[in-house]
Amino acid sequence: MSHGPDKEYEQLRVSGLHAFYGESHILHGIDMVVNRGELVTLLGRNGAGRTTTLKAIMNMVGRRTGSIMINGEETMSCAPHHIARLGVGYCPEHRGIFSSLNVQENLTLPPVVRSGGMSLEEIYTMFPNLYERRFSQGTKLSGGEQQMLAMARILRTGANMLLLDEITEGLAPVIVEKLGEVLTALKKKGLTIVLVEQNFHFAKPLADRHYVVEHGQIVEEIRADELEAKQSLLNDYLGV
Amino acid sequence: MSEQYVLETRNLVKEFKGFVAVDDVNLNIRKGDIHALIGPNGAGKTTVFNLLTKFLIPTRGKILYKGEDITSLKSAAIARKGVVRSFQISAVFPHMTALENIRVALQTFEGNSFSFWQAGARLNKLNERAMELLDAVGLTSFANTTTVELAYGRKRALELATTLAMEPEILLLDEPTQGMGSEDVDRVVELVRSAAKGRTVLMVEHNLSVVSKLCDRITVLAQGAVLTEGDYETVSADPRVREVYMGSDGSGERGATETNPASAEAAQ
Amino acid sequence: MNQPITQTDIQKAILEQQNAENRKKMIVNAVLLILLLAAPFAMYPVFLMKILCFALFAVAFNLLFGFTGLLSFGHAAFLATGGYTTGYLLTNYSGLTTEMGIIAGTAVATLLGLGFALLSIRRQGIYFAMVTLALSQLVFFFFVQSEFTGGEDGMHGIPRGQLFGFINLEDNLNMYYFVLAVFIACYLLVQRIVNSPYGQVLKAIKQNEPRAVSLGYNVDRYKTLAFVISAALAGLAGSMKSVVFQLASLNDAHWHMSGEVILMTLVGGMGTLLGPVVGATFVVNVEYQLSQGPLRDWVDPILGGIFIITVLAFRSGIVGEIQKFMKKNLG
Amino acid sequence: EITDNTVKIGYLADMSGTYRDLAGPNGLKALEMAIADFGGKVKGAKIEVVSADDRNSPDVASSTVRKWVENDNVDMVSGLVASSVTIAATKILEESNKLGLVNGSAASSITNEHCTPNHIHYVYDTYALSIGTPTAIVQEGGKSWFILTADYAFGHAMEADVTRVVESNGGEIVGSIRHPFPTDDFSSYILQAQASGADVIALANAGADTTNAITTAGEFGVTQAGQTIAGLVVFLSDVHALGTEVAQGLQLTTGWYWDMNDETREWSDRFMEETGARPTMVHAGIYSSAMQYFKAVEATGSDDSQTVRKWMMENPVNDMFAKNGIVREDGRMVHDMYLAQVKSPEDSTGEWDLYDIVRTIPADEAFRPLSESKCKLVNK
Amino acid sequence: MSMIFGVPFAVLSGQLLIGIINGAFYALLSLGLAVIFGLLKIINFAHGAMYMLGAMVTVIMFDALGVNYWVALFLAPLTVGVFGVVIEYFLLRRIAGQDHIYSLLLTFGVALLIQGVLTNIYGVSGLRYSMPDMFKGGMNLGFMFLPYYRAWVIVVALLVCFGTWFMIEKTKLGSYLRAGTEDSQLMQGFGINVPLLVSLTYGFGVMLAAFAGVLAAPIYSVTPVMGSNLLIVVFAVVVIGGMGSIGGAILTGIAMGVIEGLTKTYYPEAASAVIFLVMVVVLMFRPSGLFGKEA
Ligand SMILES: Nc1ncnc2c1ncn2[C@@H]1O[C@H](COP(=O)(O)OP(=O)(O)OP(=O)(O)O)[C@@H](O)[C@H]1O
Ligand SMILES: Nc1ncnc2c1ncn2[C@@H]1O[C@H](COP(=O)(O)OP(=O)(O)OP(=O)(O)O)[C@@H](O)[C@H]1O
Ligand SMILES: CC(C)C[C@H](N)C(=O)O
Ligand SMILES: [Mg+2]
Ligand SMILES: [Mg+2]
Repeated sequence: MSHGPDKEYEQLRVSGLHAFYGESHILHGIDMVVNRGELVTLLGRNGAGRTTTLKAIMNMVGRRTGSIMINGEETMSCAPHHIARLGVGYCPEHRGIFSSLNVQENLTLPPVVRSGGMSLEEIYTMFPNLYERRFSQGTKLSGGEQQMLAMARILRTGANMLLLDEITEGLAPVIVEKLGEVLTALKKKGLTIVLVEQNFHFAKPLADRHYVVEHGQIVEEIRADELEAKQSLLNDYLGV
Repeated sequence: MSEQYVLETRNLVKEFKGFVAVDDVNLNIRKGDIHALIGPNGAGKTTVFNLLTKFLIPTRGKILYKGEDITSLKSAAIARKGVVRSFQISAVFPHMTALENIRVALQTFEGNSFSFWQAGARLNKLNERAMELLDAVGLTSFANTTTVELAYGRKRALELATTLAMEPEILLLDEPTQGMGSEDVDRVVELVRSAAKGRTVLMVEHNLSVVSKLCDRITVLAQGAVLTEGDYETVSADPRVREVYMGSDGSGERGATETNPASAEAAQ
Repeated sequence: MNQPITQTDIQKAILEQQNAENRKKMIVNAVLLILLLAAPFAMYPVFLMKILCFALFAVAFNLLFGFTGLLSFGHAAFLATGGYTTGYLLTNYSGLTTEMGIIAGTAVATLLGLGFALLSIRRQGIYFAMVTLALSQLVFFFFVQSEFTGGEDGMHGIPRGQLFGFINLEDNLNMYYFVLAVFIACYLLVQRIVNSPYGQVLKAIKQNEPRAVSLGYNVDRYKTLAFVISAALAGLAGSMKSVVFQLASLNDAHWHMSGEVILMTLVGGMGTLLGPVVGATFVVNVEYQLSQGPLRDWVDPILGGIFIITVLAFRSGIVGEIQKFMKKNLG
Repeated sequence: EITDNTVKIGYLADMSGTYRDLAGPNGLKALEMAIADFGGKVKGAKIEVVSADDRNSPDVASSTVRKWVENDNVDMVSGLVASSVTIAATKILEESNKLGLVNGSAASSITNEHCTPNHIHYVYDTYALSIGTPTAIVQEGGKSWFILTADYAFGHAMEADVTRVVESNGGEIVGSIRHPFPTDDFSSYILQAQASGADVIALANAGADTTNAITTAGEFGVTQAGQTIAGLVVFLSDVHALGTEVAQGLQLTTGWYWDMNDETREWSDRFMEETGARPTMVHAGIYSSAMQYFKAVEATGSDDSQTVRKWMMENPVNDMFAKNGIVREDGRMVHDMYLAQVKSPEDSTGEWDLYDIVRTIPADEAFRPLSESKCKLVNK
Repeated sequence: MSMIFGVPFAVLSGQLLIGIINGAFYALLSLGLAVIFGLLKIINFAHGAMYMLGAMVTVIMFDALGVNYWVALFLAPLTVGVFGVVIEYFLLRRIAGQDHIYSLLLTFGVALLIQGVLTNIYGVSGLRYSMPDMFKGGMNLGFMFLPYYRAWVIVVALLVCFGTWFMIEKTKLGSYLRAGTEDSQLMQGFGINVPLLVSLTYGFGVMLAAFAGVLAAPIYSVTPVMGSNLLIVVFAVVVIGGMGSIGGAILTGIAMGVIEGLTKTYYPEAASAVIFLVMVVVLMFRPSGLFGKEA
């Protein structure tokens, strides 16, 4: 692509999203918009509903109402596998490494949904640990290695919108740093990223905007350039 | 020499089908210390924990506890000696109340655990001590709540209380703050600090701000072997550690709080 | 702060709750007891005894499965061993009183249980189930081949004899009250075990075994004890059954019997005290009633249908579902 | 004299398992035919039937019969197929002094060491079966025998009876093998039997075991290689299942065959109308024994087991099932047996046209003489 | 003639060959069971019934429609497979994620139901199915007479086993299957239609059983209960091989056929017990079976 990504193109629009696990009502009307090439974070305390928001976008929660448009297409009635085929890559909170597959099989498992994904070599260069252990059983990796694998896996598929849940969890600081570089590069390539992070230190320099989630609702939207000004407000929300 | 160390490993090795996960590790944990084990992912930290508590069998090497060789003891026996671990994923008895969870631990010392003919009411005398422990971790009002219904952070607190009920001499904690928001992290730091009074703690932790606040001594593992050892200052200044673990800015911190390691040290 | 007061308050509340639960249990037990005492006047006593024997068998099984989390697929071995041993002794040694025969049968089943446990207790999950199945198949093979069991023909004409040498068990009512007494004693024992300090450990092991290990429990030993007690009670059920029916047969040793007790327990509600009793009553009744009526060719398919429905709609079993319902609607 | 003015009959048989087709639900039909033919009443007393599936389990049998006699006032139990069931049932009948008419069981021990004054063994037994086929085959020159035995009491009894007959006729048993009960795959045993080089391979088993063994023998070319298969306990339903193509030439002993004479054909036609199948010897026995029982009750005006049994011993059976069949004091009903051979497909004119009767074995030759009996009722 | 432990060499080799033939059946059946357990975590107690259905359908199709053996070889497993998909869709799907024991109970119920209904319709004496003409007869191997049909069974069963193993362990589809059973939700999130995959897998597993049933039809008596005794033996085979291990199920199946064959020669009474003895011994030393991954 010779010119930068079309910042005005609306990749994701969530409106009035409610979600339920059985009897319990978790999301109470989430509204958010993410444009192509943007990186936004969802911040909030434990249990605020950030993971649930991502899962709801993937149609992986019990029941949901409202509207979710991906690339302008309404997806409320789509099965999860259709949503993925729209170019959405999801990296779950609990990693989801498959123990019956070895590292390489895990890595090549998700079907390619679009062209332009990373090649296996690129991935191995980025995460040498994975290369070294590529024939081990997936779940025999250390906690952090599994986290790398979970992230690397969706970079292959060519998905152009990534939903990333706590990807720095349990990673050594060096690796976290490297992940930061990766995300920056992906952004440059025009990928849209929704990042759920506990580690604000990591998210801060990367994000264009931040949404603060509390009790299943978006309570605040903060642009990167407003961060200084709204720091104390943010600290309040995050209970710091 | 040995008296000053509660827990030592001598040339500890663990191989998985030819892959050396722990390579000739000599750990010396001083009595009363909070000792951290840090290192890059896959360095072998969890494996060392598993070896110490016999969830894995060492390929070679020795484990000494207060000078005594415990390499051949089984998990349960090691726990009864006072070496007790917590788990990376929360480990509670989900369908018991918080109080019952603690009583299971306290019961170990009652010597009536095989008494299938005794009335359950016998255990009521443990309630007092159990409540004290729940209180210590701020769970008093959840005593009668079934554990599955507790929030994640509270489960971890309960687990810690259960572990403390064992009156451990040495406490092994594997990433106690993993998956917690900054609020909970601070709570756990306090918990560990108070739990550590009069005991020894060995913990694995990636959150360097926690490490810097809590730990007296740090061992850095890399590729299964000990890279260096020392206090936070020394270790964090080591260029090799910065390279393999901490990264360029060296702070390696998490959470929204920007804590200055130096001031944390001073606070102790 | 007045935290100590809060603590004792909570403690009191907990004790109070325990007592309330105990009272509830007492009432249920009392009602059941009255029903059981009166039952032989309304129903055919031998049939009632059959139910009681199977109920005891299911209770024994449930101690292991429902309360310890170990699925044994070989419990028929104990039922049969108890039955054959008692039958053999009572038939061949006329000097023995009935209760001595029963005690001996139970003892042999207990020993066999210990043997099973030593060989199987370290296996996990489905492998545990399969080792117990395999061992019980070997026991089955032994019984088929042994002369003393009468092989396929079974062991017939076991004398009921005299209890303590003077109560005539040929009389169905005497026999019934004897069986009932043994059943109640065992039921209370299991109730006690489940709530005992030991029972707490079993519960812990069932819910999170590695954690129990890390708290210093040698779980294999606890499991072994549970297995042995369960085998003993199953053996006792078999011994009683052989005396009631004056017959011991391969039926009791067949793997179908091991399967049947699983079904009884699940249909009644595993992990509840009363569940296996209700389940055994239900299954024995259904099999019996159907085999009498016009649907008798359809016993198997109907049972099959019942299991399907149980699994799909009443997964916690009859008692389990009632408990759930009560919790929901009566607080 | 007739208790509560009803004659209550219990029909106990395998309704769902291995022996379903040779007795089973159709046996109940045969029993009902007898009641209808008798007019539904004896001496003004109503005849009632209860029935149950014994599931081939002595356990079920014992509890069912116990309940019938203790609780439901059943006077007579008919059916009784598997030996284990029969032994269990007759033990209880003896205790409560009721009557059993054993129509399906084979083990000759039922009127030998297991005899009781409370039952009659009606149709056939292992002794009678071993007289027919083995004698004929040995006499035709089949001198060396290899026996495949179902590894349980009935098979053992059969094996012992056959061995005696073969040896007394100058034949020789060159080997035997006991297979688990039941067995699906006989290839290994057939192979061993083939390797033994015996003239005759005898099947001391029943039901599915027999049909399986015969099918496998066919596949392995046993008969082409010159060996003879001798089925010892073969029912019409088995042959029907095997088909004439596989079973042709098979020699067997039977107590009765539907196509022997007009009387048998007349009754079988009625049976076929009711059930859609031709009767086995067990079905016929159930009918015949029930009729004889009703006659006894009518004649004596009592349903007391000893009175009835005494009458039945004094009055020979003369009906479509047997001519001059006599009930002995050990409870054995002795009557003529028949040696039959399965027709070839070309000779068979219909689905159920299966046997040629080769020889009649006279009653006094067919059954174990009282002089050899170990039954406690026989005073020597 | 040379003897081995009192048994002529020729007889012994014959028994070995018979053992391999039976082993091929075990392999086919345990393979289906292992696929279903390994991939779906369902303990399929209806497996014996599906084997029986394969044979019954073959016979019924022949009697009613004159469908010949070769067509039945495809059509019968297909019919049973579709039936399996229906069962998966309406019953098993509802208990996905529950404890194993429920799938065991449910499928056991299904087996009882199918067996009971068919018993009431067809009786248990066995239906007749004649050997296809081209398989009549056999070859003399010197030490034994090998019916052509048995030879065919070995060849085709091994081919099917190998094909299945290859598909599951070595192809992309196989890796989807393996992964889908661990976390089906996540697999869906990757864009894979997991529910369909699960239905098809169950259908495929029971198809293997039904295929064995068709192979069995000409040589065993076809009855509604023909599968019920086989069931636990096949379970034993799967456990010895290591639950969920596809290759393990195949190799163990054949090995057990041989061991059973040898037992039938030396101590026939124990033939039905020997597999369980082997199982106890194997699990003593290898807690997760011969080829099982550690738990
Ligand atoms: N499967 C479930 N069933 C019922 N409740 C659930 C389930 N998963 C999550 N919840 C509840 O939903 C709420 C929101 O959870 P969510 O995982 O979205 O939080 P989060 O913001 O991602 O927090 P965290 O930092 O813990 O990951 C919590 O209260 C949680 O207890
Ligand atoms: N059971 C096993 N089999 C094979 N390899 C294993 C096994 N357990 C761990 N490993 C390997 O051993 C190495 C050390 O793992 P370990 O879990 O101890 O790392 P760690 O230091 O705890 O890392 P992290 O910080 O990421 O949790 C890793 O490379 C891992 O892949
Ligand atoms: C031929 C069979 C119906 C006989 C039965 N096997 C018996 O035990 O007597
Ligand atoms: Mg989350
Ligand atoms: Mg780790």
